[in-house]
Amino acid sequence: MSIATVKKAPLKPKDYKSDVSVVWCPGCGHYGILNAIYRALSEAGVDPSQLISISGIGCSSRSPYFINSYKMHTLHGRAGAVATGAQLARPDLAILVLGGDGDGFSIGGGHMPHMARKNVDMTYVLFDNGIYGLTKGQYSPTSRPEMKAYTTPYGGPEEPMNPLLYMLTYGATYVAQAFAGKPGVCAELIKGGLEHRGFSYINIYSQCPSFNKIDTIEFYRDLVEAVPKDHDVTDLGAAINLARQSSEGRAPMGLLYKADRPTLDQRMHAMVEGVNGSPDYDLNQIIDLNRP
Amino acid sequence: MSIATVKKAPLKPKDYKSDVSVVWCPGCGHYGILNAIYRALSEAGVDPSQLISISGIGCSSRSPYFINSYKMHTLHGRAGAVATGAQLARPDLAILVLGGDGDGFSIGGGHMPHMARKNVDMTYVLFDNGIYGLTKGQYSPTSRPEMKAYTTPYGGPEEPMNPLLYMLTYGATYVAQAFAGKPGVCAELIKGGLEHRGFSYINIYSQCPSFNKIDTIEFYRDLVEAVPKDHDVTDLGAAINLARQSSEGRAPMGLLYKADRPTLDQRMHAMVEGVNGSPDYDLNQIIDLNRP
Amino acid sequence: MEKKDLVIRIAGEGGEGVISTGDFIAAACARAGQEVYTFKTFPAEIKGGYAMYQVRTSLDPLFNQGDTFDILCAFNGEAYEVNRHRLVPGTAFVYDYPAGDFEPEIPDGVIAYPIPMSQTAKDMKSYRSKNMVALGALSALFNINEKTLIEVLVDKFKSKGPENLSFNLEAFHKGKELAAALDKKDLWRVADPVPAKDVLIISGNDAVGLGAILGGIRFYSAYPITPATEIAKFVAVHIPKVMGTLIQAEDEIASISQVLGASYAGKRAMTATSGPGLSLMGEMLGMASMSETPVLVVDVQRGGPGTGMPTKHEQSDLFLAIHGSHGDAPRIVMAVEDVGDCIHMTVEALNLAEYYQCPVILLSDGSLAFSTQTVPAPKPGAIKIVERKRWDGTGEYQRYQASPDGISPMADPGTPQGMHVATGLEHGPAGAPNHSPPNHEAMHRKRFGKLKTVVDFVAPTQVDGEGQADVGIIAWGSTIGVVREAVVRLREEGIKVKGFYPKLMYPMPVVHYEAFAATCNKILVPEVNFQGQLSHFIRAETSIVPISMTICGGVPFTPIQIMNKVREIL
Amino acid sequence: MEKKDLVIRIAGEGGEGVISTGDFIAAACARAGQEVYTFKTFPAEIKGGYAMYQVRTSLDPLFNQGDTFDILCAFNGEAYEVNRHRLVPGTAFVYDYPAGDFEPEIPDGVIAYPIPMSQTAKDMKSYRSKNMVALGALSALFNINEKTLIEVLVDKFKSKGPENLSFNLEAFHKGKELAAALDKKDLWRVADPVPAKDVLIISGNDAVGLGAILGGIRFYSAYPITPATEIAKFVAVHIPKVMGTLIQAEDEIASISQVLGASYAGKRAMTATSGPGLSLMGEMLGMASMSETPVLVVDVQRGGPGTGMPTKHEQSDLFLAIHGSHGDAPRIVMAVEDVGDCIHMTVEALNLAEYYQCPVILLSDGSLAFSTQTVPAPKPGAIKIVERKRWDGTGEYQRYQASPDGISPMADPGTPQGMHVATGLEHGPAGAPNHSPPNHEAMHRKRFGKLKTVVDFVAPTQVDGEGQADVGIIAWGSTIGVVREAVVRLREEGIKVKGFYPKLMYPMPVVHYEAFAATCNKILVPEVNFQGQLSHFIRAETSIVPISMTICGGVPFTPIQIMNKVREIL
Ligand SMILES: Cc1ncc(C[n+]2csc(CCOP(=O)(O)OP(=O)(O)O)c2C)c(N)n1
Ligand SMILES: Cc1ncc(C[n+]2csc(CCOP(=O)(O)OP(=O)(O)O)c2C)c(N)n1
Ligand code: SF4
Ligand code: SF4
Ligand SMILES: [Mg+2]
Ligand SMILES: [Mg+2]
Repeated sequence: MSIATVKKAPLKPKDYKSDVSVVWCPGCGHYGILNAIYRALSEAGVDPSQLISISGIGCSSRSPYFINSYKMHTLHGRAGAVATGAQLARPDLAILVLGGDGDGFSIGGGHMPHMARKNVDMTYVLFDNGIYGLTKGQYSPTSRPEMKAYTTPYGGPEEPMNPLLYMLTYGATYVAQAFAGKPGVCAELIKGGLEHRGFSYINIYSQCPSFNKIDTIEFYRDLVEAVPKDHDVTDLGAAINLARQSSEGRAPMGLLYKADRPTLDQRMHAMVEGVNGSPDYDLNQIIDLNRP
Repeated sequence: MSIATVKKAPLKPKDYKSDVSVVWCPGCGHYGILNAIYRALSEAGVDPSQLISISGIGCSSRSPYFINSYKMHTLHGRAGAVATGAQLARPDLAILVLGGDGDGFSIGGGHMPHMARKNVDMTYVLFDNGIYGLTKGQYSPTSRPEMKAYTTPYGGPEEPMNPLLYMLTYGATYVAQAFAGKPGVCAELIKGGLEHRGFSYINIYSQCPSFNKIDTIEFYRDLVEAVPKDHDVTDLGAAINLARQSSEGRAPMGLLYKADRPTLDQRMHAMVEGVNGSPDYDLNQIIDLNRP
Repeated sequence: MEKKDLVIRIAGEGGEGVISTGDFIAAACARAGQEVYTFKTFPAEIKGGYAMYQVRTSLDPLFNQGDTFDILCAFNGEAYEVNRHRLVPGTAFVYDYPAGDFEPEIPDGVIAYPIPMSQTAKDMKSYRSKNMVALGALSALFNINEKTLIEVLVDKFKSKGPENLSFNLEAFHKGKELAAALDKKDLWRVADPVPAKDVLIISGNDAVGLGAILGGIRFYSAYPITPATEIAKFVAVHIPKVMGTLIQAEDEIASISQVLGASYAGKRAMTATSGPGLSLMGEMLGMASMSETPVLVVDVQRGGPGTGMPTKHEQSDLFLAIHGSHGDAPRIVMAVEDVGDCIHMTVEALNLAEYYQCPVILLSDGSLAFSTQTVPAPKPGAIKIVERKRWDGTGEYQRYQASPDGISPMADPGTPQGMHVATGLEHGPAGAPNHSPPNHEAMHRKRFGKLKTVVDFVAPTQVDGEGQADVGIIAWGSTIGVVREAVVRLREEGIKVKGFYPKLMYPMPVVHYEAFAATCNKILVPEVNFQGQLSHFIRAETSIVPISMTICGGVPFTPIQIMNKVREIL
Repeated sequence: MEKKDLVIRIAGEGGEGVISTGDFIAAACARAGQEVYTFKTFPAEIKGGYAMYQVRTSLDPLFNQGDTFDILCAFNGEAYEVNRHRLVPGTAFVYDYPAGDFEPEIPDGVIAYPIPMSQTAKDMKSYRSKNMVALGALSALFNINEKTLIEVLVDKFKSKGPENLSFNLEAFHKGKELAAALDKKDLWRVADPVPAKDVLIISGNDAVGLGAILGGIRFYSAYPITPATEIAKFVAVHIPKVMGTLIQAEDEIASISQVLGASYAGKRAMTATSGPGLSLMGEMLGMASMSETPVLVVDVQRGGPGTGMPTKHEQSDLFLAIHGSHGDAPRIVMAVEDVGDCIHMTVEALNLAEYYQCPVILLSDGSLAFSTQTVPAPKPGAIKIVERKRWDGTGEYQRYQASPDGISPMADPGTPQGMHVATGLEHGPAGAPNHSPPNHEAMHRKRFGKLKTVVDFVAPTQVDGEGQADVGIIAWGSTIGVVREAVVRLREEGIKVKGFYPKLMYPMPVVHYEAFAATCNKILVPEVNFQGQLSHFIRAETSIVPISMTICGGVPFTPIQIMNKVREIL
């Protein structure tokens, strides 16, 4: 995020709570993530008025209502695209995108590669519960085929996707993973994402006790495995190898990859400078180009 | 493709030509690809009446008109999704999807992961010319930032994507690359794709002399480099490493990866068998479940 | 008592068993030969929140949820608060007391039956039995047939083990006893059982799923969305039995694309969605128009615009359904009235799509989606399946060849010599691109012209009443059922009213509208949307100048609302 | 001669310089003080194919492309074949002969000027000079001002080096000499130069781009699509100069989403597309309605449905523009008449979006997209920019607070204490979800109600003529220009006609329509689509019963077509 968004006198995590009451089911992993977000915002010192929280539709996508910031609760799958526009319009603000696995990788999957590739400066926290929570339990792109869900009474017919591998392939410049049961880790990784200038992606496993009966809190706890201490976060190949372990039942937790690349707004700014852009540019110069 | 689609008495490449005349610019790489398709169909012995060629919109997407087969010329970006429906409806037929880099990875990019992941049995030939040809020269997801095009008069603001790496990440079970200037290689790889049961993806570099002034035939010729003889096509890690070389100016040409995994239609068929599905199923049994 | 029907409303917190209690009563009544029409509202919240289930039951046919309830059973304080203004004299009020979370004031004339539901459940050491206590009490108080009710409970709980069953039955009987100890002071009672009819009891969404299976679909693709998802749930279970495939696509654009692909490949194919999904399908629906490919989209409408009110009722997608693609893109739009229609019109819609080779949009709505109703059990043998015209294999095949009725035979892929293109570009008879002015005009005439006979293919409208009327009411969708009852009751008051119920929304059966209007002095068009969408089309396509009556609060009309309006404009 | 205008049509193979020849003539005429209105058709093919460029020029204002041409310049046989049926007596016919690829029959009364264009080019050893030879010949034959023409050529070619320039000039002079050797037998000539006006010569698409820049946009996102892409091309060059950003998105859904995000962030933002793209944007446009976020979509209409006829003219997206989202989703829809409108109405559309905080759709069409016209040079100082109402920072901020005019101030992100949500869910004044019936109804009234004053904000319609008329013609979009001329010419015949030209399509300025219709005995509505889309809205929203006149062959009306129809219905 841009540095302008940092407040001088830091706020406490609770200062980032809005007065809309949280509506999730008891035991939902999303609570842990939300608390981690409050902490991360506090630790990164983000000024609420300099932050836009943006979501699509889903249980997780309700999050912006609960955050004290500017916020948009948009359409299913469109959070990232909307956020791209907001970021380019106001590169001085911090942009936080919050949403689910279905929102991000099913209906929103077409936008993901481009945000990452273009290195749009935002922090995307994906609440990965392997299910569609809000619509009451259909399988999502991260569901395991074992799951007998709403539209898959005989089990799922397909392999789950690997969000981390996707994001590394797409060119995200900050890729991390955590688990809602470890709010400290979550907070730290989200804070790192907020502080990173570029497209940050944090995948957070989050149990949905109401509908996902197989990816329980215990399942996730066993699944995750801290990224090795000696892992070099600038080594894309090594990050890819770590990400590939997920399918073998060892999902890396921690920061996998971090790179410096010009952000889209920086490149756009360079174009403005290249043509001596100015708010007072004499429009007659443009008009005159169209004379016969 | 399913074996039922193979004809006993093989046809010549020219027998796959339709009577609609080809409309591309002189020197367009797409000609080479189309000829390779004719050859591949002939060598694989596909019966034209057992083949559906499906495309979206673009210069490349005009291809089905020129092929003697059933065909659908659909909407920009939707070829793969339409093909998924056609394949599941008629798993006994061969499905060939033809389209461009814009069609497949820009507007159609949201469908790609799911076709690959689900291993829908089809052969997807992507005509990769690093540009939008039909709309007269805007940059595409595979354009290099150096390209000053229609909407990028000051150069592109973003990194090009890597189609092979995407497809390996998505879980395609046959991933290959070639160059329109080598129609023999193209034909062989397309034939391999047709014969593979599962989702086959073949990326073919194709020059667009009318609008892409930097990715010339010479550029591509220098770019591609045959896959090493000792490359193990069942080794996903090795394939990923090869694919990553593209960004270093050494684009692998040949078959990178091939795997056996149940196709979506096979899994669907297993469900049908699991419930003793039959065209004569007594519908009263379903009706009766809804009595008070 | 005079009133033949009875309306029982159960309300409480989502998750407390409100829905299952209602379902049990509905099923027991149906087994006892009653007609049933239920109505539910779900909490907008993810979990918890106010839930309501209303069962209307009668020995005579029922067309809607009723004006209000005769009996309220409140599981908690919120249920009481939400409904207290409807506690009119004569209403029976069953509530959790003492030891519930509230202490209601009983309005004059309301007959109160305090039942210690929570307390009894607590004594039984199972919070989950609270609703069984309530059920027992209701059964005893209002003559809900005990025999069928227990049968229903047995069927429901037997799979969960004998302990579970006997525990629930115990709670049920406790409730009965508690109620029996009270003084029955109201007159409400369900009629004694009569021989059960050959009916199903099924929700609108399940009924669409059943219609789809009966209608011969072999391919279904959809993306989950409230309030349409249950259709996919139903189809997913049953479609493999008939050798078909259901796929949950990555989004609605993919669903409709897959449906188009499967249909081209020769299979009957459909999707179902709600407004936001339909908005996304506009481009591909135009492709289906242009390429003359059969596709069916069921749109279970909800409150809009935007994400709107996903769990609420509205009839506001008519504009989109008819006009939702760029260019001149013909389609057929139909709307269901009730759960019976959900079965039969889904079959019909599939037939229309196949026969006319075009997109068909079937509109349902949020209140029907979850309303369970008794409907005559369909007979598979009596269901008529119309296949698309297929090429007979003779001569040279031209996919878009002109024909007197505008319908050109299709050829399934795999047919030797039938190779052709389905294309979204304007094309000549053989499918090759053709942009000449006369060709475009001729093809437009073909695509629109073929729909002229749709009005003869289906029963496009129904007329309720004879002779001349002071007010004619034109209603569509689930509003029809409300109007049917209002018309009967207004006639009882001596008011001359007639009803006109279009099921085919587009192409508009203009002649039918005009003929009806000719017999009415005034035309009233009630609908649940803001703009008066059907009124708009009536004005645009007929000579009728209707009085538009719109509400849009997320709930259906009641008969009384219609009756008041008719009296007002008389 | 009597006729004050002159129409020169140049036709040939795409890539042969047809377009540049036309551009040179148009620019030279404009520099010589003439008004210019051009019309082009592009090949549907990817490369090659039939291309046509028609220049209409006059000292008086021009409103359309004209009925037909006075002069045809054919570069090849196809050009001759396509146009031969329009070679009526009096037409001048300049063609590549001898040694061209065809040998035409010259109809009686047609004045033939064979010019060996290909041969001369071949002699000069450059195929590329063929069109310069033709240009020289046309200049000499029809008094196209040589001085301004050479100025134009110098400006064009000087950047390509002195050799290139002198070579082209040489070819030009060869053509002149070849023509001078022929006998001038027709009467067609461009009027002698007058002092040049303060004009631009610009295409409809570029004009939209210019309007966008002048209208203060700071964010533009679009996905390429024919015939709208040139707008992005124009904007891409200039927007960085005013510190703005253009992004080519991955698809149209992303574009409109990005525009919404940028607008929420406080910037004037827009996209442009054609029908297929607009079909994809329906859901997000509903979100903009619901969240009350300003967005502008320019839709350059093309032939539909489906992929349709991408390079052809049509006015068939009115239904979609007005009704293209689920639910009741209010928006403002406007349509441009000509290139001047493309500049000024883009500014206006941005103002409307900002002021009314809602989606605005501005309809252009395929024929205007590429039509270059002389328009008065806009004065930046005279352009009025209306900003959105912004919160003044006092009191407690509620984003959707009720207000007398329905417009609630916005707060740019970054504003202390202005934190709020933009949401697609139904919401209360503060933005929190609220699904209560009275709230939904109140919010609907707010969102629709605020648009009541739009009709006072812009000049919604224009009336052409006074008093009572036998026929009143209502036209929209580029058809207006055709009607303007037809009206003038019909009046010269003594027929009483008036014109009515809505620029604001929705909300419909009903009072204006009614007032106009009250002065006409009959109302004719010509439009280039199949269904008569504006007629539909007129019937639905007014008491007028119009006579609908539709063509849909991918080409605009001509004045004669309108005149004939008026005479027929008189
Ligand atoms: C266009 C559209 N299609 C479908 C929906 C229905 N819908 C709402 S949320 C959702 C999925 C939610 O799953 P996810 O994004 O994983 O979030 P979660 O609820 O699990 O946190 C769906 C399908 C919608 N709102 N809009
Ligand atoms: C919804 C929609 N948006 C945009 C377009 C315009 N369009 C047609 S083809 C095309 C891109 C073609 O590029 P590509 O797919 O790479 O194929 P190529 O022409 O290069 O072979 C675009 C943007 C369209 N037809 N439909
Ligand atoms: S449904 Fe699942 S994801 Fe949604 S709030 Fe409940 S537990 Fe959480
Ligand atoms: S524009 Fe480019 S891609 Fe299209 S036909 Fe011409 S050379 Fe080929
Ligand atoms: Mg989820
Ligand atoms: Mg391309």
